[in-house]
Amino acid sequence: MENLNSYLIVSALLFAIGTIGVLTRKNVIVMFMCIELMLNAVNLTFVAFSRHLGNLDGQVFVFFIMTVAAAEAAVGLALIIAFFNNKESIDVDDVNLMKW
Amino acid sequence: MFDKVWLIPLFPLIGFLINGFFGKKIKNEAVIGGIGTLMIFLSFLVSCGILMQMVGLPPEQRVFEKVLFPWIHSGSFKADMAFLVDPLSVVMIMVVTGVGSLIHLYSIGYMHGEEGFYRFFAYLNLFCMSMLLLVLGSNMLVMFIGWEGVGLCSYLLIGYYFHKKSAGDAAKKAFVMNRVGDFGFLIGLFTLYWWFGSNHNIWTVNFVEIKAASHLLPYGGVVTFASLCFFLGATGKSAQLPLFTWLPDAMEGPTPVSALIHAATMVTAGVYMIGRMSFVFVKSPETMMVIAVVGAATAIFAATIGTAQNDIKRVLAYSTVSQLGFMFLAMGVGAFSAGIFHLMTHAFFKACLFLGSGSVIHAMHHALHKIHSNDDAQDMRNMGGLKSTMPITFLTFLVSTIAISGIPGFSGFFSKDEILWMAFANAYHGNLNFVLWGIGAIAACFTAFYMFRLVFMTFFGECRINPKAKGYLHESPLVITIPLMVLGFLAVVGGYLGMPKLLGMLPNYFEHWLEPVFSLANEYGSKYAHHGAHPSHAVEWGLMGLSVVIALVGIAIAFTMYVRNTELPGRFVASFPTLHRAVFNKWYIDEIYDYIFVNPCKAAGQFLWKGFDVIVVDGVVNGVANVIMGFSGIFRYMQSGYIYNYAFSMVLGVVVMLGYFIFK
Amino acid sequence: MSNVLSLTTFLPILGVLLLLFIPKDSKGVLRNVTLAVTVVTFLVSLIMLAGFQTNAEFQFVENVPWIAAGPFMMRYNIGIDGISLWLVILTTFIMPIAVLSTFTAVEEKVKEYMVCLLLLETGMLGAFISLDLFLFYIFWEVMLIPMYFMIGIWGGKNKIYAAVKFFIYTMVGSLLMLVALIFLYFKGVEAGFQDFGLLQFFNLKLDMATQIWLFLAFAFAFAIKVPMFPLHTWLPDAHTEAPTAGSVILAAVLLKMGTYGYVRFAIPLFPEAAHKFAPLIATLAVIGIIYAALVAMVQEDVKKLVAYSSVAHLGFVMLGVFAFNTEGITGGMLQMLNHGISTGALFLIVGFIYERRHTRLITDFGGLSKQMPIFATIFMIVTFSSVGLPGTNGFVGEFLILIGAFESQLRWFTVVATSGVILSAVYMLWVFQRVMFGELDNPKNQKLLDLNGREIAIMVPLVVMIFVMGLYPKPFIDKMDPAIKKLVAQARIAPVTAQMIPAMNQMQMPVGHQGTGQMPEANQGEMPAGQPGQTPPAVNSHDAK
Amino acid sequence: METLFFLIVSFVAIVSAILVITCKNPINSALSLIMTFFCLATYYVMLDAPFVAAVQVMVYAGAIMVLMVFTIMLLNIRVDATKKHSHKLILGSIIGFFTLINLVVMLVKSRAALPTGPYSGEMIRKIGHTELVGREIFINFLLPFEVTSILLLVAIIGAVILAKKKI
Repeated sequence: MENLNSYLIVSALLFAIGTIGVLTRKNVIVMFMCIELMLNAVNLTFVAFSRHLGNLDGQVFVFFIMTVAAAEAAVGLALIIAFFNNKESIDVDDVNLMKW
Repeated sequence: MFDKVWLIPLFPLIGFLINGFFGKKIKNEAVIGGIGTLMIFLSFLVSCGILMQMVGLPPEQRVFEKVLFPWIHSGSFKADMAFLVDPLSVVMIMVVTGVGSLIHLYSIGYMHGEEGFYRFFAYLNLFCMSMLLLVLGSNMLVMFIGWEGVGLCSYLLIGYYFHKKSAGDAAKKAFVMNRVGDFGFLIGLFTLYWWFGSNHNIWTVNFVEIKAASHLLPYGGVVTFASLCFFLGATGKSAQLPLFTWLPDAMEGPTPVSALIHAATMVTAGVYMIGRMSFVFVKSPETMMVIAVVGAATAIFAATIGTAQNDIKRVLAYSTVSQLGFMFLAMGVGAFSAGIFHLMTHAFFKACLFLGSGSVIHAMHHALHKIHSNDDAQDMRNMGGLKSTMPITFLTFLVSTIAISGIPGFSGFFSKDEILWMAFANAYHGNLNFVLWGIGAIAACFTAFYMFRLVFMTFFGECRINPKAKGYLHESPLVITIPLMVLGFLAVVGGYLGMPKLLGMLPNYFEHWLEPVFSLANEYGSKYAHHGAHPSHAVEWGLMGLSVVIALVGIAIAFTMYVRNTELPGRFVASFPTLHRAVFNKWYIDEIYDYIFVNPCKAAGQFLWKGFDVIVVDGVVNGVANVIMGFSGIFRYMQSGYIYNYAFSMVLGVVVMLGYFIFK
Repeated sequence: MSNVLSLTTFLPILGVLLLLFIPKDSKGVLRNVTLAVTVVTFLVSLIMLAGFQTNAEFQFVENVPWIAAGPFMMRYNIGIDGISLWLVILTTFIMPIAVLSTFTAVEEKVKEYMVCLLLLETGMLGAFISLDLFLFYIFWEVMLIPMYFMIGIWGGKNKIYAAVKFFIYTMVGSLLMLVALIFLYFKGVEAGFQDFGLLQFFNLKLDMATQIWLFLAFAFAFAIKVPMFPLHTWLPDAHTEAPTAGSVILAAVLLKMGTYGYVRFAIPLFPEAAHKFAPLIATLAVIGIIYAALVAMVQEDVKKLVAYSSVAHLGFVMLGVFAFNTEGITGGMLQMLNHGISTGALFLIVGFIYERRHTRLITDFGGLSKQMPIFATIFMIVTFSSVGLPGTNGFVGEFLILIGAFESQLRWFTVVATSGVILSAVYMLWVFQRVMFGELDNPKNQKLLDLNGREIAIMVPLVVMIFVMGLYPKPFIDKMDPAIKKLVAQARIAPVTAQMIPAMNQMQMPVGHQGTGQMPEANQGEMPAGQPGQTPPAVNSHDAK
Repeated sequence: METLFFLIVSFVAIVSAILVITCKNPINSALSLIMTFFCLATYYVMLDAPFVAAVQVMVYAGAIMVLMVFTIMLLNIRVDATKKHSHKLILGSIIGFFTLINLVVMLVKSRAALPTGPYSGEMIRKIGHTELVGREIFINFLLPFEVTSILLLVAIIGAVILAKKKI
């Protein structure tokens, strides 16, 4: 059984990759996916700790994170579609109305 | 009758209110004029009553104070609306109400046909009220009400023809100059009040109380400062040397105004004030010296300008300034009663002269108006030969001119000669009295010269008026000539009231009458006046004779130049062009004042406003605003609207914080 | 009867509620209702005046706990004494006149304008009567908002700039005051006080250093409001842009807030600091007088000229207040009332000709006195009241200020200030002459019609007050005298060591001197030629205690 | 043997994660993301959490990624536009790198607490993971469970309103 640290290192790696993906990619959907990736990295840490600590709270929490991720995905994609309808592109640079 | 004294200023006030509010509706000139004249005449009657009652009393009981109501009481400062009746103020109210009534009567005729008739009489009554308040005031504050009140009325009356810009300017100039004098008056008042209060715990502005405490005043020191300030106030009001330029311009107003205000009453306020506070002035030898010197200087200075003027009223204006110089000279040498006596006689003959000139101008204006020519009705050059057409005016004018020139037998001689003699005899200022007497004598000579020059140019020789208008010249109506005759009579008789003791025919009632008022001052004065040998009678006779000769010389010069061969003045002017031009332009005093005071004030105002206010203060305020705007400009880029910027800064924030906590 | 004060203050608010029910476009009803409300407020304040006993205590006091927020305890503590009585009466007296003057001036958004006016009245009254420092601060701010709107919405050309400038100027000052207020509160808590009550702070002894800082904070806030010399540039802009009624109230009452602040808060709370800064403030006041007079002389816009003239007048008031003796402060208080009346009247007059000609430039006028004689007489009377001619109200206040200041150690300041009297005559008469005298050449001027009934009704009470206060100021002075004597006692720092002067002379002592026994600081008078007379050891206020 | 298998799975997970962010075509990145999800599922199994693994596969791989792919297809996005924000790339990666360092250091330095919970590895295998998790959810975490259901409801309504042109 691998000890806890190796799982944590893997989740850290995944999380970092997810962050880089969010910051560098221009395509909104890919950014979306990277966010999903980051969430999963966190799930991994949760499960790893719950296994290590021996209580299941971590895993219950994983379920909640999943529901949130699902909700977020739904709303996010709806947004992307709505945005696409009036902007004809999903390039993140075109989303520049969010200012005073 | 004494406690009825408050009626005197009340009547003109009622006249002012009636004419002021209902004048426009009454419209009938006779009624308006009647009300105005009646009111001042009632005051005259009350004054006569008071005079009669006072004559009956022994000298020491001749002081009566009537308090009407408490005016300003705050902390230790007490000022009531109170009147003081004593020989000096009785003389003044007699002069003011007497001459005032005659002038009111005269104005009914003179102002006939003017559209602002009711306004004129309202202001004239208001003026009389203010002058009476000034004269009757028992404390410096009530006197100050009258002081500024007459300034206001002279502003209103000079600016009577308000559609004329020159009249407006003259009125403003008069008021501002008076205001400069009031500034001095106020500072003097404060100094006296403060000094008495802080040193002797006597917090008072009341004349009687100050007189009682005047022995505490030191010689010189604070009294010099206070009396000099008061003297500044007097020069402002009585048009003495530094502040006299407003009087000649004040001739813009109608002639009765010039007669009443700028000859008989208002301008004498300064002399009266020095008389009223003689016990303060006399306590400082330096101020007495200044008063005497300024008086003499003004006398000679104004006399020189008077010789070169062509406007009949301007000549009389300068003559007034010069005669006031004489009065101040008398006050300066401690001859207070002589000064007041000259004030009274001057009021008579100068009022008569002004009214006479008024009737001439009235006739000239009437004639020129008929032929619609716009020659100047006041310019002597197109007058002449009016002797035959206006006999009464001519006669009264001649009598007053003789009086003012100081020919024996007429009032001017007694009062002016008394002043010259006192200037010589009262050794207040050491050997300065020779100089003072000399200047006085020369000024008297000039006076005789320009007065007779005026008479010869207007009444003698051939008539230089526009030929077509000659037919319309005729004597002024009775309502104008009656006051002339009365004043002419007074000009002659007035002098016998104060016959100098030397001539001995009549006792010097006037000096005796004012003796109690000035006794304290003379007593203080005698302390420091070094007692040189009191000049003998022979010297007095000699000087009197000399002054008569000087007057006759003046008249002779005028006669030769303006009657015998009339081109002499032309040649004289040709030979001294610059001198003539300087004298004609009033030694450029007005231009100098503009250059020293008026323009710098305007420039300072402009500079302060545009420079300081707009650039400095607003600059600072707007500057701060712009700096803040600048900063906000920079921060604006933080909110670019691109999502990744926000994400980027969020993650950056997290990383930095984590890093801080981990590596701390 | 006891809560007549609250009634007077909050009656306008009831008026506002009433106005809300009136439809927007029935302008006539709106105006008359507002007029009725302000007149009723004035009557109620007259009842209060009648019930006012002439003594030094605060009367009609209402003290009710109000807010208890954390460490702070605020009470609704109001009351008036001699000093604030007349300012309240002035406010309620001016308001109906101001409302009457807007009948034709403001046409659009009349309802909001009337609401602003009534709110303004409550703010002002509240500030004058509040004895709780925090309550005073709240009313001080409440006052700003309606005024800001009146300038900002119904103003002239660059009204926004003027409104914002006015608001920021006063706001900056009042923030400083708030800081000082809270600091003072905590100083009070140390000494065992529980709330912001003003009276207890009077006998709170503070050391010199804190006094200086607190005094500076308060003084700065009030100096902006007065306005004192360097901080006055908001006034001309605010006045030129404000509508007539707005600038009348701004001149008549809002400016008095500053001087009232000094008299009520700055001087009694921090006497030593007040004495220390007296020469500085006197210098600023005198500069203000001369500076404003000179600048007023060259103005082209009549309203700006009148604005600068009120800067000069208030310079006089400050000089009087900082003389720390009865005459000076009485003169200052009187001059506040006079300035309210005469400058209020001047602004109304400017408003009349502005309504007729829609221009304020002096050059556009000329020779009006033939065309509008009644207007000419009223304008002349008000000009002479503003110049301070004896017999009018201006003179009484000015004279007392000058004589009070001359007695105190501000002697040389007074001499310079008195020259302000000349300058004020110059610029007022110059504008009077350029507007009224001269040829009636401008065709537009020839068609101007004289004042109608309403306008005369506006001016008559003011002209009457000018003469009443000028000729018989005794009732005004008597009502405020005890309060001022108490203030002078508070403001006197070191007990007067000089023994009373025994030099009684034989002349009967003018009655009343011994009685009051009030001995103003007999200070070393450095007259030009020295002073041989025996003077008591001078209480020199400059050497720090 | 165990660690070898772990290493292989980790390697595959990392590579597919990198692929997600590097390949041009969104479809490819979607597929590589699904691959990552599968690796994670195997992790969960290795950590004795088979139920979580199952749910992970169903929810993420099944539902969310399908939705993603569906959106990509719907909006038929071609290959990424060529305009590259070079500065974004460098900056992004630097920040990412720092995040990594932070996390790793933090995780390594922090001493994990001692096992306290009652559920040891073999107990889960004995009773069955799903039953245990189910008991856990419906006993201690009932309220959060209900709240998440509301959350989902809101998300559904939101998505419908946002996406439809006119309601």
